[in-house]
Amino acid sequence: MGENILALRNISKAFYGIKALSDVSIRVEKGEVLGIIGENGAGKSTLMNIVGGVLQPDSGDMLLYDQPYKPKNTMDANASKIAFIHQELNLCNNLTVAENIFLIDFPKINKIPYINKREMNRLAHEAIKAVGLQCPPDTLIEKLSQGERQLVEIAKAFSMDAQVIIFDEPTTSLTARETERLFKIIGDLKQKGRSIIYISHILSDIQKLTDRIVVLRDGNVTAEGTTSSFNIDSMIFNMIGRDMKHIYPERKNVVSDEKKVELVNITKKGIVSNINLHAHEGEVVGIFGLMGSGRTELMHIFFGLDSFESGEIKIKGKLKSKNTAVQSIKQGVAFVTENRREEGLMLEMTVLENLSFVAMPNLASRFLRFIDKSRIADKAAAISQRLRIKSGAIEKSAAKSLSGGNQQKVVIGKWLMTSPEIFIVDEPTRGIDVGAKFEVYSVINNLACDGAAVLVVSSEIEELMGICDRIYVMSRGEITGCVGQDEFDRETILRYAFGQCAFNKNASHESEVQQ
Amino acid sequence: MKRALSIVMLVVMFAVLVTACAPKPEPAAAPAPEATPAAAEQPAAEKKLKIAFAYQDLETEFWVAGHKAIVETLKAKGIEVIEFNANEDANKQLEQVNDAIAQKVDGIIIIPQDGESAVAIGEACNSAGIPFGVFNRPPSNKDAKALVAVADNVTISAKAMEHMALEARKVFEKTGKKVKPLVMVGDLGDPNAVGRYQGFKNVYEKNKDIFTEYIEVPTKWDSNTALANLKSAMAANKDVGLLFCGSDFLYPVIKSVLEPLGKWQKIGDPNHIIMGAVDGDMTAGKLMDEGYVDATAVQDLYYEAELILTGMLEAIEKGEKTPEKWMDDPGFALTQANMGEMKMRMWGNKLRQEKGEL
Amino acid sequence: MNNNNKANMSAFALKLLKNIPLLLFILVFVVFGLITPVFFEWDNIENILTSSSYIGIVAIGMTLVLLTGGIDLSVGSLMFLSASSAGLLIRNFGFPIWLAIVSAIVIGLLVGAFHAFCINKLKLVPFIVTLSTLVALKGLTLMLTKSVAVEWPSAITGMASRRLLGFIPLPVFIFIVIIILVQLMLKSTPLGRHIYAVGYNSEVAAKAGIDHIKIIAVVYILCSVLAAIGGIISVTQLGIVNAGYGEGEEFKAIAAAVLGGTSLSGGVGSVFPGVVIGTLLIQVVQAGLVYLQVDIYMQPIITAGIILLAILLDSLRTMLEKRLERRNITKSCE
Amino acid sequence: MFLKGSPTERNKSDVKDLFVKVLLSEYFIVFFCLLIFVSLMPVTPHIASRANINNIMSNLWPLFIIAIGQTVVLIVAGIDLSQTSIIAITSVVGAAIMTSKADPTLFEKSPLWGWFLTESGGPLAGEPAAIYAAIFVMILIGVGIGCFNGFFIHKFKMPPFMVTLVSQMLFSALAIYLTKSENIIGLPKNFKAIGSGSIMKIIPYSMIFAIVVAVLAAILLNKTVLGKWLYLVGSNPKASAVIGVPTGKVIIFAYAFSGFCAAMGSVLLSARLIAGRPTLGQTMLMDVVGAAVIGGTSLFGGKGKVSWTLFGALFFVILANALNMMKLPFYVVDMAKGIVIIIAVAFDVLRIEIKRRTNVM
Repeated sequence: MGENILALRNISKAFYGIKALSDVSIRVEKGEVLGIIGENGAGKSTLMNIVGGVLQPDSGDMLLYDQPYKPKNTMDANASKIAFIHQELNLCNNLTVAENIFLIDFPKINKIPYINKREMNRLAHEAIKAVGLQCPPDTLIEKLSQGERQLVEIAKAFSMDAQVIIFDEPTTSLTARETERLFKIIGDLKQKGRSIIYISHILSDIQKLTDRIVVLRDGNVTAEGTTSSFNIDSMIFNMIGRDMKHIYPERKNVVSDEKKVELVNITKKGIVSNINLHAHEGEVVGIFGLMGSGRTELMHIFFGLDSFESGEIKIKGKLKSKNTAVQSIKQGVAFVTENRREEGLMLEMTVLENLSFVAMPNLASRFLRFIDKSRIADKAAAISQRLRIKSGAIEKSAAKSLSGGNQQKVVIGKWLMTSPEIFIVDEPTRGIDVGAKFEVYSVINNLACDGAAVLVVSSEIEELMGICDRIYVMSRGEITGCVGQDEFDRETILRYAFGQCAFNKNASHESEVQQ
Repeated sequence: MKRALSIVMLVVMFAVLVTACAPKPEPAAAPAPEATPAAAEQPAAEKKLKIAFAYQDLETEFWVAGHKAIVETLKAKGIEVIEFNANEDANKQLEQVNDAIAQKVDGIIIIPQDGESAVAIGEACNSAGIPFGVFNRPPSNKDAKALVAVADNVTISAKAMEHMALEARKVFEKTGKKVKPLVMVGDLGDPNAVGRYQGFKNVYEKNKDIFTEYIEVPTKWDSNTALANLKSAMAANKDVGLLFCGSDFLYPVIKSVLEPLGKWQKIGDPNHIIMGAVDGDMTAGKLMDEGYVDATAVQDLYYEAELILTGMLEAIEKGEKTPEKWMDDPGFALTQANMGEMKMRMWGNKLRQEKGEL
Repeated sequence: MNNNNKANMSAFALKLLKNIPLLLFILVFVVFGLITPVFFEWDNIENILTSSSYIGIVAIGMTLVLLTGGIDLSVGSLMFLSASSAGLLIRNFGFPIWLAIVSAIVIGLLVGAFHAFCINKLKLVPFIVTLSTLVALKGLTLMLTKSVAVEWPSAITGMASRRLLGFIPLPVFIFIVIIILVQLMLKSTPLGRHIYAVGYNSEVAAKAGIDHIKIIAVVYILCSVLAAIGGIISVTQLGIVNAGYGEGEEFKAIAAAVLGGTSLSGGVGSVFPGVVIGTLLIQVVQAGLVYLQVDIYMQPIITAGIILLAILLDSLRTMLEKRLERRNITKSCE
Repeated sequence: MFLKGSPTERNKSDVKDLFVKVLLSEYFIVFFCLLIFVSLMPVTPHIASRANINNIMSNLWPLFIIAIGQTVVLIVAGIDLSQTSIIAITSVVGAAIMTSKADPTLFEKSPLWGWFLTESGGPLAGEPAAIYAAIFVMILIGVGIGCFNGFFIHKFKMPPFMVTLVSQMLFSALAIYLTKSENIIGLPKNFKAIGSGSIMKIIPYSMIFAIVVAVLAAILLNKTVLGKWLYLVGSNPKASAVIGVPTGKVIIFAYAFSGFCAAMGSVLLSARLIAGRPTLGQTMLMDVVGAAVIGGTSLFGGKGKVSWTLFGALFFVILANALNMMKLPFYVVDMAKGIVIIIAVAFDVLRIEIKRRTNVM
């Protein structure tokens, strides 16, 4: 057993009387990667916020190098060389890379409050070089990709010489290549004797990356041990407290011959070219592609949130006359967007209200379009039951109070209110935990069983292989392959994803796969 | 519970409103309990008169002096004055007068924002049966019965400008060159400003033979705007020979523009610009004494105040509810030519005398 | 190839549009100058600079507040208060001029501190807080002055026409000093960078360890102090403070700041060239219309039109920028 | 509840309970108005007189109507600073249509002179339908300017504050230009009745106007799809676009509605002053926005109610009336007004804070 850097002893924390953590004790050794897993609400974030100084524990204490460690705020934690990289990056997009790295402790000239820019950029350059970020230190953050921004956060941890670095769900918005790079950097950090606390829902990453794992459930540690002592099943068992037979629900849908959707030669200069794709009644069709391959853009075009230059869209055999969202909805298309907080929900409003918005115009009176509140409420209650949305009274609890999985169900539910026949689902399980994922998969499966055509966009190959009947693969704005269920194979799909443009060196260089 | 409580409150409020708005029963039939002592009191004790004074604003010395003249005279007579400042909002003034009517004042004097609002406000006073007086700005028609004491901006401005044109003619005859006039126009939303501008233009049209095209400088009655625009105008037109300004309060601004250009000179100096403005405040008085300013259009503020107050008190005494009388303040132009006889009739000079400056 | 050309052209258009306030400023200036050549004379340029100085100083303060996503509607009333109280202190209490000016600035500081208190501690919306002080400060000043104009000693009005280095009028000099100081503060001090950080997202800034409460306080205090200074600078030119003084200056300052590219939602904006150009643009238009002797009824209509054009072009820039930012996905190799 | 105590303490806690309840009510501002009103009754008994309450009411309606429009715009996360100029320009044009006399010496320089406005008045002078036509045109112009604002805000993604500030400058200048500063008088007698007349001397016409607009707005906001869309666009425009809300049209509608309300307000104000005035309403802006915001409408969108605005407007009107009644020197009136606004808002924030805490428990 290595040397303990950080030890948490009997930490408890309650919010307004509700226990978030009770008597949690964990330790972090020097030079190890400690994985922390658990469902949403298990207390992972609370625990890390306590370590990072954002929250203070109600009871229990922490030891850093065997000295009492009581951070009152982020700055205290930073001063003790503990860095916390949040899931939602904490960067100011209107400032430069260097400024973000030194935001709290600018290098000054002779202690007068005048920033020594040359020194700052030099130090920043060193820090970002160490994490493999290649851009001038005076680049604005808004010009960087998500992955690059994450590297800036790590560089920040570097520059403060952090000994313990906490990563909270770092890969949710990273491309595969960026993820790979992140893992390499984490490996390097470990080599240098830094300790890493790594929180993730992606259990395969945890397995690959960590030395030791702590499993949390309902504010308690339910399991702890070396990574090799766990397998995925035992991790899930400890997380949800029961066995989960399958990660994916059983497929029962029947694919008919009727084409619900057909895209013919859809082209928009610079975005997508010559897209041909179709989906049958009762079919779940996956669309896989690298980050930036144009999958989300294609879905936006299909749904009418963006225009296209040539080609045609047929829905149930009928040509789509006007390419607008309104028209799509009219013809029975639903779009569950990838960013549910920003594009899917009205966080401040109630679940009922969120469920009612899509159907509202349909259920309104023809004259002056008055809303029929009782009909909407009945329908919403039915949907909420059908999807098993866990919330308080739907007319009272705000959408923001729900867990990620339930929020996703609300987003799907609001579309169900109009009983659409074609579903576009973009990254349906991003940032939600294992149990909730299964439920979302089941919902998708059931939709297909009821005869809908479902287009699922995802960057997780396994997920698509688990729930789809057919997978299209996109690369650089084109469809490069289509794989049927019997041919599902990681390698094949990836090969298509790297594109037939592989002869182009640039293309392969820039290609990035998300796992 | 909360909801119920607020609904109850609302119902109560509206009940109060509706009962309050309902036509009042005849006092004889059902005298309100609190009305009895008041009614009994009235004949016994000499009731203190209450007069409401609603003015549009106190932004310049002119209005301050007018306000002071009225308020102090009333107070000296033992009359209670209720003041309202409308901040240049005619509608607000109407609301304030209605407030005053609600307080059952004995008389209402206003300095209206403009003639049209004076009519509307007057009609409100008439129907409430409260004597109504208008000070300084005439109502635009006689629909409302009112005591009116006013001067005509166009006429008095023209009077001052006539003197300036005379001076300009002298210059023209001496040099043979046409004089370039400049006019500083006030806020275009203010009828006084427009009237004064009109007075200038009337005289200008009559004397086109000695004037070149005139320069307009918008001031919006704002010192900073006036400063910036006058500077620009003076830089663009270096040969301005006559300056007419809508109000005396801008003299400090004019001075700070002309002085660095070497054009702030006394009469007689070859660089002197023939200058005149409207109001007749202390600054103007001083500048005329010193010989910088040629003419000032004066509204006889104190005279107007006296006219309106006597009229009002007479009416109240007689028990007239809607007195009607039009009292003209002829106004005059104080010029360098008539300084001897007219000087002390200008209210600015009277103020200076009070202060011991004269 | 065709595609490339197009991309280049939009990049060029973007570059042009990025400097819209500056370009528009130059355009307007040149057009006016071509019509009336006297417009190019130093006298006029000096006039424009002097007239811009006070509102420019106020607009700089406003920019600081806007950078944090707030707003200060009270600057006009505060100018009135500071200028009047300094004048009264000199005239009625025999304060030396410097002390009176310092007192006026202290008054600004107190008002700013009051704003900061209400916004930080009472958690009130800046719009409402400063709206209330807009009304209250005006009342306070009228109470102090009894609505009578306050005259400043001529020694001060003389100051305005004093030239430094033989050609820079004092107000312009102070304006330039403030531009340099605030520019340095914003670009090169931790405080300045923190203002941008808080403006981008105060939660992010707080998580990163910035004391955003302090930043908000500093910004409102600075804005009020600059408004007080602006008030004094303006009176050194006017020599007198009337009761209507300062009305509507808040909108002038906001317009100048926004014309200079400052965003009302915070985090974006600059003092130089930004606000400075914004202020000068408005003054140049105002002066030009007087030079050209445009019908006085038409002048405000034209001014509004030019401002509309400026913000319209700025919006087009943002839209174009967004479009160009979208990555080219399809292969360009074919 | 969190308040426990022995029986002797119960009385105290009941009072406290009531206090908390009043504070927590979303209609808190009504109680605040009532407090001002009642506490002034001993000092200035006139405040509760029939005439004064009539007066308060008649001052309330125009402000209320205009503030309703502002509320709708605030709900879509915008702001409309141009309402005052809409009031001015509609007042001028409406009056020009129905006036029966125009003095040539005053108006001959007006660009309307000759073809629109002549010595015998406007195009519909003396016609019985003139009033209706004038009101119709006023509303048309108000809606038109609102669409102008909405168009620029939606199409070019320009900040509402700036667009409406510019159109405030533009249309105010235009209103003054149209009559060359003069007020237009000679309006039909019936028009005057709208401002000061009443049905059977109980219900003033202006109240009917206001209630009609308020009920329309309330139905719109609460009962119709469009109303919900306004809230959606205000709280999350991106998500609204995805679910098929025509965000552009909704935004334009909000500004058009604001223009409509301003025009309706202009009808009442013009009728009260019996003139078309190019400077009408110029100083109302702060009261209008203030009324909406103090009622509880958020400046950041997605939140607002007609009833809240009614109470906000009531607050401003009662405050002004109370200050007028107290016979204070004019400068104290301004100061007191500013301070009372801050206090009211501070209470409001306190209320929300307490509510949040009790809710969480």
